[in-house]
Amino acid sequence: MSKTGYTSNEMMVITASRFLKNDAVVFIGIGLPSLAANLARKLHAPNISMIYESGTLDTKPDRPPLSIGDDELSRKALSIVSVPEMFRYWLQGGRIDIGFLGAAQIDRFANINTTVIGDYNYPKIRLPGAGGATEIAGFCTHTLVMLQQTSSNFVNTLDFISSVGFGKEGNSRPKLGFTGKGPQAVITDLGIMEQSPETKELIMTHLHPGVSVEQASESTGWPLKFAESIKTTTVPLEKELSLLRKLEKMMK
Amino acid sequence: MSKTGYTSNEMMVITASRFLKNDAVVFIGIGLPSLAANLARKLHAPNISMIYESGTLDTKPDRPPLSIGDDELSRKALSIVSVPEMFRYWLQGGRIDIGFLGAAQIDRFANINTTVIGDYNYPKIRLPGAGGATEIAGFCTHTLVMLQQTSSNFVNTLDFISSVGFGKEGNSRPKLGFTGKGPQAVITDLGIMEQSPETKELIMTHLHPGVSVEQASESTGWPLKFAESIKTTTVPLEKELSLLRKLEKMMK
Amino acid sequence: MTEFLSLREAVQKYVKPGISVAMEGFTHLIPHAAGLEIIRQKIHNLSLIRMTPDIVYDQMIGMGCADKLMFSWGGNPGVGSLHRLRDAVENNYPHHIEINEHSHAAMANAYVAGASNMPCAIFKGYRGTDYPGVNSDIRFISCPYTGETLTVVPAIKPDLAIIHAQRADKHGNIWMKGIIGIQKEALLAARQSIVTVEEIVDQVNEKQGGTVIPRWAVNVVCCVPKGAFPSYTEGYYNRSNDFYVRWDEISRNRQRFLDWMDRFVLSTIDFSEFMLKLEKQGYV
Amino acid sequence: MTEFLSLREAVQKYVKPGISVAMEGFTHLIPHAAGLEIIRQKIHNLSLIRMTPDIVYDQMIGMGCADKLMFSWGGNPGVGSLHRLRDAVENNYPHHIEINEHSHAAMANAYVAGASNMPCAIFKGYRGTDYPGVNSDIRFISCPYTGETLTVVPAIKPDLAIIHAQRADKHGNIWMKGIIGIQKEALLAARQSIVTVEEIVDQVNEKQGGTVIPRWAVNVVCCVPKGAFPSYTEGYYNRSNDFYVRWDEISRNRQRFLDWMDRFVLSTIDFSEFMLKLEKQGYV
Repeated sequence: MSKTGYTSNEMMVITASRFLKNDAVVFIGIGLPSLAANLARKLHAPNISMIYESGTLDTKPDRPPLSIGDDELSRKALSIVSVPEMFRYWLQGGRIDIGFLGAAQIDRFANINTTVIGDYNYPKIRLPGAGGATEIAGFCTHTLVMLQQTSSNFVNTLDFISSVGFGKEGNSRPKLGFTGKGPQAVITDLGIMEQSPETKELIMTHLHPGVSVEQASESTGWPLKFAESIKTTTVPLEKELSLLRKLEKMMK
Repeated sequence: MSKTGYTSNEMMVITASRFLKNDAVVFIGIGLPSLAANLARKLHAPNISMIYESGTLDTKPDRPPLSIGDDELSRKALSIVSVPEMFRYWLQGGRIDIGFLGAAQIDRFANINTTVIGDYNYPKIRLPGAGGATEIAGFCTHTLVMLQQTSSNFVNTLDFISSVGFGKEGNSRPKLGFTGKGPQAVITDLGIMEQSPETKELIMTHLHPGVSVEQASESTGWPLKFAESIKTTTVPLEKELSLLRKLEKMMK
Repeated sequence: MTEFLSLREAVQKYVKPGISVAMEGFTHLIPHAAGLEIIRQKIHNLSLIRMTPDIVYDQMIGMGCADKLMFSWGGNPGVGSLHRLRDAVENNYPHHIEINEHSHAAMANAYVAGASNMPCAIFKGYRGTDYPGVNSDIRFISCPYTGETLTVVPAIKPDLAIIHAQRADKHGNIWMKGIIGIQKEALLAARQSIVTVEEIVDQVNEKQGGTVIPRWAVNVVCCVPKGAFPSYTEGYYNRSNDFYVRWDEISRNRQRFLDWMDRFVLSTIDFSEFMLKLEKQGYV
Repeated sequence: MTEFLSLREAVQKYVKPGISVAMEGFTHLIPHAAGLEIIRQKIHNLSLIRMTPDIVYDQMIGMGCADKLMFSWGGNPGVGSLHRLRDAVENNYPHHIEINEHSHAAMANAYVAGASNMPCAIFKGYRGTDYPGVNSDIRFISCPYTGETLTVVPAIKPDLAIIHAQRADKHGNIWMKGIIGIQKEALLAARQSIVTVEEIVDQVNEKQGGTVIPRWAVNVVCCVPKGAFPSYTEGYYNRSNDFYVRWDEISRNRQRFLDWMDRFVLSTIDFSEFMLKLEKQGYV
């Protein structure tokens, strides 16, 4: 914890949770996205439908799950569907509003690598792979990307394109036939990035309290642009922070 | 009922039931096939698995159902699956041993018409159509066809090929890529037909007691051939008849 | 958000002349009440879609609601012909209807494709049959690995799906149990959906088995008790096999059919009055 | 007919060097006991298939059982990397393994195709990604109706599927409940199948929900209580999140891993002794 009274991870989770509206149908991976969705559900979005890749439609866990296969998720689900049904009817079928994505690398057009660092055949680091992310990125109406902002994560050129954000030139989605609109925001520990309608690349539209433009620039592997009127993210509210910490404690 | 003490329908059903072995997985339509399968299960094949197109896997109705959607079938099923699963995993997946087929017309190569009498676009009689029969005919390991033998049913040329028996020349199955071997027998009110290994067409191998070769010939729309040593079907046994009648009474 | 409407309101709002409508129910949970309400509201020029059109489509076709019919088996199950469907196809009465005929496997795969947002489905159907000669929608492609010829059919994507289910909860989540048929796929393949249910309860779940369809895939819920009659709703009432048999006699003759429809459907204000009248006349 | 064998007998009879094996379990009901028995019997040259290889495949790969791996997400769920898988891919230790990498959607569709006796599956995957460049199994075709480019993947048809379930009845019918994942498709896609279960009961059915797989799709049933540990079996025991965390430390170092496997797996005669030893050492 820093002198601000909250950690950068907490800032990320709280920022993400604010993006989730009450009626949203949200496709969630484990970790920070799961915390963000559970936080939103307990705060301002009680009717949110949480969908985990393992097959649980509209689950209402009492505690945030430890993995997407946590038995808490299946016990509290409205419906459990098979993996083919999840990927065919619900995801490719275009029935999910928001999908969360993580990344090992991201480029200026919000394309994502979760596959490999280095050469595919002779990898420096073999990552787990994309799993469901490739199609989450394509077929959820919107996506939210969450990751730490460093110059080695935010790169000029991805080692491997695992999932498409806005495509190679920043405008490939229509010709790829995706039903989804792509990343609504990239939420980092430093602020929020969104697509610029002009340059089609990610620009910094919000900085978290206390984060400087220089710090954000140095933590990005390409010449980062900023919105003309850059905003400061609202500092975490007391009720957000205390509930988030309660949720995290339940996971121990 | 004739002077033989049983009807020709009863003879057909009992003959069909004798084809069903104890471990058979049988795909059943309503009517005579359903009676035959239920009879076999109560007599010599207690472990038979009865599958109805409506989605019931291994159902054990106390009374023969009145339609494939009879609630008795779903109450007594080991498992109920969706229609897509039935046709994809179980039928096309090649997991059914025997499928029953009915017909409005059949040709010498056991191809079947259940679609239309007359021209397709200006039909004399519009029949219900093939439903599941097209793929039952293709993908069950064996099929059993049951229908009344008359010269207007057993025709030279079908008005419409709804389901394939042995194909146009009697040997098309391998090139059609079917997993099933085709009709094991065509069971009529006059006897049993099976495919001749030489001519590839249906020949009469059994006649029911009291049926003459002339009668069978006259009731067939093509020059019917007979097996060299034609056999007489075993007369219905008392226990077969009494049980069948009990089953039929339960359907009233 | 799922709306809760009366069946009359739901049909008024969603069933427009010219749209394609899939009213599915594979031997169970057939949405009869909805069909009768469409007849009552005299909505015509519909493209009807259903694997197993039975009495309810026979009624709609006989009353002139349909311009087109996509189907795979059109009979009165366990009884025989659909006389109104036959009269339309054989004699263009009350008018010509365009037929788009498939096999069960084709329609099942095509609904799955629709629910999956695919433009088409592949399977191994129709081999050696005359279907491809009468239905130009049936195409073939080669498997890129084995060279095997595979059959292609276009996805079914109805403008509207109408199904019947046991229960909805107060949020609009749907619970159905028993033979599930193709209803879930039909609903998910459609652009909009109406679900009639036996009752509305506080909560539904899968603990006692069955299938739950989440509220966000459902546009309208209508509470219509007995809404599947003469078909059945498992756990509520059995199939009226007797009515299926009687339909054969009612529908065989044009005038007899029209009189019956006038008396029982057009002269009743809704499904509950229809059922009451049937009961009084000894049909139930 | 379904056979009832001990897990040792089942593995001896069905797991032959060189075959392809799918041991599925999507976060739930993972057939861990079966994986350890394959390691105990030192069966090598396997083509392993699994959407989400986790600890059990990490163990098999680390012990040299696998020549190939088809997968779509290879990590320790909620924890991080699979160190034995990484060591094989990054450093060819204990030997080179051939990777066939897909997305979840691709493998799910490919299993469905396998279960449906199709040679391939079509879907809308991989668009705009680098997968097609590293996996030549990924092909494309045009939709014959819309011209849209669709992705094709070959069907998965394993020689053998191994899954874990809650119960079998005495005839070999299988009952599973909770998160069902891809197990039914894996079993039906495979030429042969082994199912380990928590217990064998007189009768199974769907009345209380869940899925039943009929006996005639199952070759062997083995009763292996706790057989999914450290994964879970709904209704029997919870996931040992703790063991997944400890596996990170055990597997990080080659020698530490080999010592651990020797001590707990190779030196125990079966899964129940393995579990006993784990308990004694405070792992459970």
